[in-house]
Amino acid sequence: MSQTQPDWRIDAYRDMVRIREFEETSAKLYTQGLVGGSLHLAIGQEGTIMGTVGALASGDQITMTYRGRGHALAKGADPFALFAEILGRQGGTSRGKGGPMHIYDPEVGVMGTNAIVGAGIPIAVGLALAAKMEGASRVAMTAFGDGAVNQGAFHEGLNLAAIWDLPIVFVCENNLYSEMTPIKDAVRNDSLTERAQAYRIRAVTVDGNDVEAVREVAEQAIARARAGEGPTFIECMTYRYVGHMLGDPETYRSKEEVQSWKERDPILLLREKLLREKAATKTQLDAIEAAAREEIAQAADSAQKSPEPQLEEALDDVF
Amino acid sequence: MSQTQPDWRIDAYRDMVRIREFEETSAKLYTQGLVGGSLHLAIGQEGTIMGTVGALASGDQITMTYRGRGHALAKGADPFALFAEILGRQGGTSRGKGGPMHIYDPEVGVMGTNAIVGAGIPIAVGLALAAKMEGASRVAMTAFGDGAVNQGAFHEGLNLAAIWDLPIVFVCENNLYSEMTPIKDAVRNDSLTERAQAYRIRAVTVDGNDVEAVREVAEQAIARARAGEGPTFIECMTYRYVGHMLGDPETYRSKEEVQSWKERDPILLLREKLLREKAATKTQLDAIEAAAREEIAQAADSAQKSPEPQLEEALDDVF
Amino acid sequence: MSEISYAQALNQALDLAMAADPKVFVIGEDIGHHGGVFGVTKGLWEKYGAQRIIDTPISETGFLGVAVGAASVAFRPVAEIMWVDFTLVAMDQIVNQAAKTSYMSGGRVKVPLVIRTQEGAGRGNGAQHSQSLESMFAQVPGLKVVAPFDPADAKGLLTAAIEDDGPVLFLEHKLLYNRKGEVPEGRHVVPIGKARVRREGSQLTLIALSRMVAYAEEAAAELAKEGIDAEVIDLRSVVPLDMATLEASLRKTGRAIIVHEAHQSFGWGAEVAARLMDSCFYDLIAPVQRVASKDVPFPFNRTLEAFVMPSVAQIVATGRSLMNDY
Amino acid sequence: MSEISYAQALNQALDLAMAADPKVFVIGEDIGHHGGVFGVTKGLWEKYGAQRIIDTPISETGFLGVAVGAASVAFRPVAEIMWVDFTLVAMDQIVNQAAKTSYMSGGRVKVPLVIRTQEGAGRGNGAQHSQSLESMFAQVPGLKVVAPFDPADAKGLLTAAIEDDGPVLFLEHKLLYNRKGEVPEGRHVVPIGKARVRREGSQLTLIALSRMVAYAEEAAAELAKEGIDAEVIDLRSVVPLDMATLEASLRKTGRAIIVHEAHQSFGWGAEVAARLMDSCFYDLIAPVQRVASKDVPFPFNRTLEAFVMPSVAQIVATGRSLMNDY
Ligand SMILES: Cc1ncc(C[n+]2csc(CCOP(=O)(O)OP(=O)(O)O)c2C)c(N)n1
Ligand SMILES: Cc1ncc(C[n+]2csc(CCOP(=O)(O)OP(=O)(O)O)c2C)c(N)n1
Ligand SMILES: [Mg+2]
Ligand SMILES: [Mg+2]
Repeated sequence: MSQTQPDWRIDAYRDMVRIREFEETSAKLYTQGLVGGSLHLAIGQEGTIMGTVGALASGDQITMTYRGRGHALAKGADPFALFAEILGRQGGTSRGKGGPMHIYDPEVGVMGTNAIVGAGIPIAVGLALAAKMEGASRVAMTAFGDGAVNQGAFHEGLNLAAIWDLPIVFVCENNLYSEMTPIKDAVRNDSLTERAQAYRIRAVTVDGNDVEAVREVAEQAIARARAGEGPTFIECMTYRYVGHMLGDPETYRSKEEVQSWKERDPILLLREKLLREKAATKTQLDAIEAAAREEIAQAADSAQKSPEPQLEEALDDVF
Repeated sequence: MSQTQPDWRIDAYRDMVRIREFEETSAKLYTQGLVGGSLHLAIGQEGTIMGTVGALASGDQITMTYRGRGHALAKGADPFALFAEILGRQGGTSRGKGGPMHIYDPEVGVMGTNAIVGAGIPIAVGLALAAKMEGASRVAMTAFGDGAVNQGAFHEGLNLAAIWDLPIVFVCENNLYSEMTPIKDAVRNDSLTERAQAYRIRAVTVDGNDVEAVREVAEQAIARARAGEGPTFIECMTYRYVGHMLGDPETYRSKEEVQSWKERDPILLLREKLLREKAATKTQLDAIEAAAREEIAQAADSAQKSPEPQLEEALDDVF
Repeated sequence: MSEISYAQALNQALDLAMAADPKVFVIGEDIGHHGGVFGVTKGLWEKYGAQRIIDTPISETGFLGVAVGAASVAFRPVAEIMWVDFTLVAMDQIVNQAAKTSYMSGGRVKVPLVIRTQEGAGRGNGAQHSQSLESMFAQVPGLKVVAPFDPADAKGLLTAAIEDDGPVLFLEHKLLYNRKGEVPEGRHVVPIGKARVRREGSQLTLIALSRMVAYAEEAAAELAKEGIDAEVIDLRSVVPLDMATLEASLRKTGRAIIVHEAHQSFGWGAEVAARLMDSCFYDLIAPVQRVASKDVPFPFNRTLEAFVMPSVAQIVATGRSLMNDY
Repeated sequence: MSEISYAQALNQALDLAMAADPKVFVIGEDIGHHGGVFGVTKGLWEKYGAQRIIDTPISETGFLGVAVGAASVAFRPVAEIMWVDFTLVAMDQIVNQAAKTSYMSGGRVKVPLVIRTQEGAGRGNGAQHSQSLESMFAQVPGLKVVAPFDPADAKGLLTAAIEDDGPVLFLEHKLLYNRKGEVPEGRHVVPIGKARVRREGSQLTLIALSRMVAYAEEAAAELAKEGIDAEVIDLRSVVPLDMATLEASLRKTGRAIIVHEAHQSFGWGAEVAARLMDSCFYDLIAPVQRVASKDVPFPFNRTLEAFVMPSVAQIVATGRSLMNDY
């Protein structure tokens, strides 16, 4: 089915583990009171992230949401700089002035997470327009939630991408909830692909916890975009294990529901498959995990020891 | 096909003539410099207006656009008060403070034209919500252009109406242009019904210059809304003979195109049909036209003679 | 009277208004079963049902438009915009629709709409979740703008806002929800457009809004230790501005400091200063001063954030300099 | 130098910028084949093609977002919002995105975006098409805000705005497009943030913006007949504010009137007044006055509209009273 090679799956496995580790470590830092504001974790959604962002080339660019440190990691951001940012340190991706909801790392194509639902979508369309105007082969991707499809910016952005045939991939991370609201209260659709088809955008739904499946549709979408064949919308069915943000009492869903998704954990699924297909040994995967853990722990540690910005820095970068 | 009676067609004929007369007289007043700002006429779109607004009951409510004096007339507004408004007189529907783009006549269910594209759509959804909350049987209708479907407010409004199953009819007056932009440059769709279906809203396209055809689908939509069966979207294919606003140089379309639409003029079509089917005689229709002309001329005349507001009135009605 | 929190006081106002008038309903995101992200609507969904506590998709333009429409036919919606920063996706419905409908209709269509939201920095929420936008709304004719500080005022002003026949922007503060205070039981109304003198003083007037009232009170206590007698006024409403109360104070003290969390430049403090200069020109001993957020987006880092925000120390230093340098 | 209109001057600035830099493009509604509803982009579509003069559907949030995205990767988009009133459907992209990106990214992503739009009343366009919103944008850290009055400045400031590395709100005036003036040929830059003294005077300073500069000049001529010597300053930029020029004038005259079409309350005039009080406290002979639009939406009726707007007569009367009463 997939023409991809085992090697990328090993890399994807490593990165999924890195993302999970990063998120879990962030949660600990937050619980210790070291991170300001709110923290929105992507734990459980790593398959979707690596299937989509992982399929991009290094020159491609992304925008995403407050739940987007994992995407930044997948795109090549340095975990130290990400930790430093959520800790508000000078070495952070935004020198500590952005915070967890505002991650930018233009050198690796991370053009911004966004704390306004939907707002990153037309911005990514602009990245795609820029690529097309330059005649460059790069592609834009934007990731957003199931709730974002009800925002005006989604609508306007998708139509512009459609009429201008832009090289962009829309990734809808359908985790069944927008904050505490279940998707059935927010839309009438059985599938959110219906929303994209309204603009005549090619659209597909995929199991977001099956990184191989996601990767396959993402590769096709990216290839088409690169070939000048316009946008694609991918709905990835996935789930977040943690609340909307840390501290969410989660009264809107049952423990059973959460548990049932954990049984289809994207990391677990890939691990089992790699072992089943003998694409990797348990020892290999354990070593990968250990190395990832070590890397993330060290990054967090260095970040905690790194300096805060100077007061005067609050006054620059305004314009 | 239609279960409607000949009588309504005679009334519709009268009202279509009244609307056309009103618009043409407005154009004259504007050309004389008596109307401020811009004036957007609905000449050519009377079939759509009477087919939809004409099908409403008196307790029903509407919102529409800057091109909406005809809708107000169809809903029962007094032509004197409408002329007085566009002339900025005290006897105007808004005491001369609103102007042609801001027509309100709540007693007859006219809840506002709007000068912001798309903005009247969610407002009408609110009228429908209010009807539902009261348990009233009234229905809301909102009319907007083909260009409005690309605005965020359209998207958000339609989704809310859909998920809450509200008693509302969305009337898209597809006159093929938004200002100077042809529809093919603004959307990829062959039919704008695709846009409504994205929210799982029932949608139909109809010949907007065939008032009977429009009326039939509008009656069904209104009946369904009244019965609690939710919203309907009606795309009416129609055309404006005059430019977007008076003074538009109309370089974006050919004289031939305009002419071809005039051959399918909604008033002409209905007139021919009534005569062909012997539902009315030429004498009858001529008398109706003469009376309509007379009524409109007198209304315009009285309005021109009516007083301006007092200066102090500029300071009231703020909150 | 009983001691309850600001959030509970708001909840009481909503509850009583809904019980008294079937035309009142609440609409917003996650306000139903969840009770609102700051807990203000807690228990109302259970009591009044999903028909009157209406959860919406993430569609601020859509549901504010809906609220405008319902208000124009005599409902009294209370729309909750979760963070004031999100009003920016729905400004057209606020500024062009809600605020102008009464005027554009020659007074024939009224919009008795309350838009509740919360603003303010100090929680490390970053640039898109820390703004104070009251000065933007204050510029728009047709809107009233209130921002209570103490729990009793929160209840009383929300009640007044719901009973008002025009649109009211009701600005809560994310760091006041847990603040406790004595709040009258039963229906309690505080008129919109009335400032409140919280501490009398003869030498210096501190004019503050929302959470900054606490800063002003702290600063006044500090200044008292230095022998400077400051009056503290909680403005409560930005529109209409209660100039009579401010002028009376200025005529007495001759010196004023305005404290707000909105950015200093082009903020509401400038309007108050300009009006006081005009009406109290010969009474002013010193120019009216402003202590407000610096003109930069709010940084995430907490130390930087505090540096950008007004501080008690700044108010005290400014007060001292007004006394010594003029 | 040649005598051309304000619209033509803007057109020249766009043309020259596009010729000089392939990263400059223009995006907006009906700007291509049609040349813009006020004719500013006339001929550019023919010259630069649909790839660089990009017509859009009615999607202000969409295409401003697109412009932010393209600007963040080093393009220099000039986005046209047909009427300033429509910025309200796209405020999030302006205030939360364009204005804050540089700061939120720690300076790593710049947004060299120009948003051109037109404002002002006086044409009977009614409440939703007559606003002057510069004071709203001025409050937002990260945005520069300019509003040229004369054609040469229109060209020079637009060139500066396009060359600026951050977002600039560029506010034209619907009743100035046909105004003619001498405009330098070729590339012409007027720095953002510099006011311009248009008439020197010793007794009274008139500070105005955009079309109100013409009113101030007329008023100065009237006042001269009465023996009152007024200085007229065209502010040109609201952000950054050129306080040095204003203060120098005030130190000389001791009296000032600020004239703007934005509503008086909470308008930019308040900020200028507050700053002048602070920096020129002992130089002020009289309180700084404001002549601005009354705090009501703009009425349609032309007589009422003129009554709501500032007038030359009001400026003259205010000037007279400043001379006589203080
Ligand atoms: C315009 C706007 N409205 C509301 C919010 C508050 N908010 C933040 S996240 C969120 C839910 C988003 O849900 P979804 O799009 O499904 O993404 P998820 O969080 O599930 O990844 C809401 C309502 C916001 N940030 N922006
Ligand atoms: C938000 C907004 N953007 C732009 C405009 C300017 N404008 C007024 S009418 C119009 C075209 C509308 O086209 P359509 O929706 O097809 O309606 P029609 O005029 O054809 O009836 C535009 C772009 C506006 N009024 N509001
Ligand atoms: Mg979700
Ligand atoms: Mg049209």
